[in-house]
Amino acid sequence: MDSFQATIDADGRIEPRDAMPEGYRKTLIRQIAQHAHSEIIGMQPEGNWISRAPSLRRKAILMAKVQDEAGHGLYLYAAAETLGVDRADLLDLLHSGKQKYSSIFNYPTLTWADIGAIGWLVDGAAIVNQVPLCRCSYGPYARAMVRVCKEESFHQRQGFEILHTLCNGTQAQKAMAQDALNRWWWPSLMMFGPPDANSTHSEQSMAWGIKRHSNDELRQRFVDMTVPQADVLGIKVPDEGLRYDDEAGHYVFTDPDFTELYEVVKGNGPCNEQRLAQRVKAHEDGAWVREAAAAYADKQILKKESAA
Amino acid sequence: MDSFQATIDADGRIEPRDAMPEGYRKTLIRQIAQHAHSEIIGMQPEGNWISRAPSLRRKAILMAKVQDEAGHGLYLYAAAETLGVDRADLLDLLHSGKQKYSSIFNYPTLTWADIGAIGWLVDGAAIVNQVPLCRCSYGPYARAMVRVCKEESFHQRQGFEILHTLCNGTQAQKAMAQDALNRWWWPSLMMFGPPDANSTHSEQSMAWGIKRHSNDELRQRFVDMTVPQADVLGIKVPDEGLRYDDEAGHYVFTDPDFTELYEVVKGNGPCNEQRLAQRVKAHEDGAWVREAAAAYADKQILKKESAA
Amino acid sequence: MNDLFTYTLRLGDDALIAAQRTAEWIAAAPQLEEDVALGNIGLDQLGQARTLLQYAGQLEGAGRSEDDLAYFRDERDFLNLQLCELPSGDFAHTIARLLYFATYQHLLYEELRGSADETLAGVAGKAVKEVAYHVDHATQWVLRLGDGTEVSHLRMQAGLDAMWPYTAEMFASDELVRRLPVAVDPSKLQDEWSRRVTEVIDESTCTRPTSSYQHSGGREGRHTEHLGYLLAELQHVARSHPGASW
Amino acid sequence: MNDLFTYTLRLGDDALIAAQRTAEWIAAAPQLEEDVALGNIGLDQLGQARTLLQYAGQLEGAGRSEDDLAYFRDERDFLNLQLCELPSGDFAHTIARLLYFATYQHLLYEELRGSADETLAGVAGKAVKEVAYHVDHATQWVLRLGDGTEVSHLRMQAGLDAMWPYTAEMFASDELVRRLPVAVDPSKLQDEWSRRVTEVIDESTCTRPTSSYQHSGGREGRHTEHLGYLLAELQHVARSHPGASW
Repeated sequence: MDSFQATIDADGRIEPRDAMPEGYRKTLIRQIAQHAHSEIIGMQPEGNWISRAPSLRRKAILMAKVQDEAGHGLYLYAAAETLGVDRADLLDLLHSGKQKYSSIFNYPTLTWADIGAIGWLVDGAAIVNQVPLCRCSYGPYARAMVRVCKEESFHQRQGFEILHTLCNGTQAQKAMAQDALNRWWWPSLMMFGPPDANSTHSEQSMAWGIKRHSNDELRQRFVDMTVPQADVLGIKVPDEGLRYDDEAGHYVFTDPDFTELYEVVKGNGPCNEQRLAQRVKAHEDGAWVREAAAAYADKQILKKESAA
Repeated sequence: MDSFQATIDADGRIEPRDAMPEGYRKTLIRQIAQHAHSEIIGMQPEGNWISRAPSLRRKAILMAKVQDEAGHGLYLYAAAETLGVDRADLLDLLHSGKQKYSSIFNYPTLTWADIGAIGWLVDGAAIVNQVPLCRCSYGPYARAMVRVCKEESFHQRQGFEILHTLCNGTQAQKAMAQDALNRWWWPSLMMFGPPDANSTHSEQSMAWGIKRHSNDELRQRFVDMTVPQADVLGIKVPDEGLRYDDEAGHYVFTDPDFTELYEVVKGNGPCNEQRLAQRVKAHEDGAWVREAAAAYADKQILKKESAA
Repeated sequence: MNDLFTYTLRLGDDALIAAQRTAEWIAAAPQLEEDVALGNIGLDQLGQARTLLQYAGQLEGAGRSEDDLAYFRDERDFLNLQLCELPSGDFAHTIARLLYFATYQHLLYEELRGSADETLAGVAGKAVKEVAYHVDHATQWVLRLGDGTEVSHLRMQAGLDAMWPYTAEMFASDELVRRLPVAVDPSKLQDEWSRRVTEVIDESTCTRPTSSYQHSGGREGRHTEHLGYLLAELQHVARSHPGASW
Repeated sequence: MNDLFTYTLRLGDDALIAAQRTAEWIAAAPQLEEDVALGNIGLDQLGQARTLLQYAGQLEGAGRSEDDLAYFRDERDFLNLQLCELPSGDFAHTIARLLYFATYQHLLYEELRGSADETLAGVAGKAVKEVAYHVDHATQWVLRLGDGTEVSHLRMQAGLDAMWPYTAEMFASDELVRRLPVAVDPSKLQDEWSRRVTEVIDESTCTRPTSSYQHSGGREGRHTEHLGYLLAELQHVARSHPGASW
């Protein structure tokens, strides 16, 4: 374990075969699994608009994006598996509600503009959260995050581009963009978690090099990055208290109502039930397919053996 | 049995408690059941457009029409039951493919104009077929037909009105109406059954007063009635051989290709499988509901008895 | 926008979206009698929708017809309760929704009959009789299914549970209903609704659901993801032929 | 209308409607790897559709874009095979369709690579590689499901049977393909298609379907009742904002 601490202290990488404290392992499993779950649940709100995307180009981009999320899920479950757990078990924990996914996906996508807003705001917030994880002390997670972040930044640009087109389109399109910003702004701010004052786990995660910045720091970074982009789009962040503080060089903004976040985390969001039900249905409907694939693979092995 | 023949000869009505030859009873059961089945299968092609009807007024009319068909199904099954069979058994015969329904319902409804064409042509043909049945020798069937025919003639007018509106609308609407006529014309002509030369059962049915006119007679009547209506609409019956024979006072028309009818009757029509599958699914999905209703009714009887 | 227009639109949209869902059962009901019954109920709902949307169009004064309002508004402009737009589910889900919704509509229309707005009072006077039949029909089925077989009992309970989190929205009061004198503030209907619905559920041997989380947003045009698909189907032909008459 | 336009539209519509159905599996597949694989396949199909529809628009010369053709044509103007529009059904149905359709597309594109029409030859040259992967993917699954468990065998057989009556349409020749020199007459692909498909089905331990009735009409715009609903969803947003850019 001394070598563990020494590696952490030297800002080095812990690899799967290295010794590590049980708490470190558990924290990582929980975090990586939750992250993987978020990727696959996150396919739903966007997948909701694939069939209705209003141009073929946008349809292709959206399909590719949702497919990327499945890919992210795959790398992340693989990263978790290096810590000695199985994807199937992690999925069971998701399906039984014992592990969570990001609460942002418990909001509905109501118009095409929401696809823009998710790319711009939700992927934007994810990047702010995840860029520091590319330097996470656990090697496989850090490497997965490098790949994920690269793709997320494409997605973020695509989301912005959707809104940019809407904001330069018809009056109805611009209104749709503004409405999407109104609905997604506060949930996006909550993606950074509770205020530092109420945040549990943070200190230990910092010490272990799993977390690099506090929730509030990251939230501030997100606001500073996003507000000027809203100005470029010509739509208004729905925060009457928002202003730029010249001296501090930061935007001052109203805190979101975190009681909503706590409710959604508890299961009381508009789409919690729907998202989990759809995931469980896909899993259960697919059980016979996975069983068939396993049975077929077994038969092939037997055939090879008996032929040898 | 003498009284049976005497009643038939006097053009009187046979009632359920009257003696009747077994062949008469069987023929009637088969015909009434097939007619009832046609009403309930016929709900599907039109039901297919309820959710998409292009105005609320049309939606209401269409809902009412499809609902009327369910009602017709009810009277007709009730008429068949007076001959000593059960609706549930007749439905089983439909579901197992042992009894047929009108082949016309094995064609798909592809556009809104098809709703007009079905009303105008299919209900029109049904009326021509059914008006003589109002004088059928079997009382309950004849009385059911009086009610059915009255409603069908509303439906026929509504169908004509749909097409009339389309024909006086945009170019796309008029094209839609013409296209519907093109697709429904020949199948409608086939609703009168095979040419007299090939028609089985007819002679006996005529003698029993179940059938009053030959297939070809009724087909001619339909053409004579319909062609002038197409002229009013301003759309063209898709028959190059169609012409009015002044001397005969009838339209001369090309015979439909009856091999298609025989194929569809055998099960080889575009929607045979789909229609039957949907009917069976509704029935099977509803089994638990019917069982619950029966169990509840039994419990109520028990309660009353034990209270008595 | 004027309050009375918005209020009328709310009621009209409820009826319209409910009718669209009810009609899904036609040619798919558990027995022929039920095809007829649900057809009647759907027609009643559609009739209410048409009168209300027509009136809303007049109140707005921008020349919009019932069809303009039904076919050419976008999802965020629909003001119906989320309860009305939920997928029909199995027969027990449909019956649970009908019990909740029709009981609410019945209480609402009873009150609205006394409204100083003559048109709304007139609509309510006609609709209240129709809706009484809907309540009765739903009640009969809740009893049969709840106290029928073991399977039907479980399904009825599941239907009651699934629709329950969408019921509080019916009674949510807001500025608009409070300041509009001819409107009914739905919050005052809740106790009686609760009493009536509980009575039916109790008699059916099911258990009244208790989930604490309640959805909301329909009155502000925030819907479930289901409404978009419903509208795509409802509006597609009309939107494909803008300006056409039917 | 010019023949080459119509021919290109047929191929483009096949790909478009196939892509729309394939995409339904995204976030609903039996395992994550399959979400990725079906996503790839759907994207390939959509890519082919876009190139073909764009080219069709040029050939027509009326200024219609790929989006005009996809979003602003009515059901009767779509020329795709009925096979492509059928509901996806369960996973075995989807795989059966993919085996049939991709094997057909593969043979078609192989031939079309040699077309004197450079654009079609170019599209085919790129697509043939993509479609080879689709065939391989479908084949692997037919084998796994056919020769997996008892349940999967029955389901695979059911899928193969259900899609079979829609396969003859792929090979129907007509005046147009016979008189258009740059087109491939699909009737000459049928024997090889049959050989390849039979080989896979035999190896999977399933039985090659033999139903004699075969549906037709797609190439003349006569479709199943399913296409209308697919188009309502596909087109609703675009139709709701005529003239808008996205």
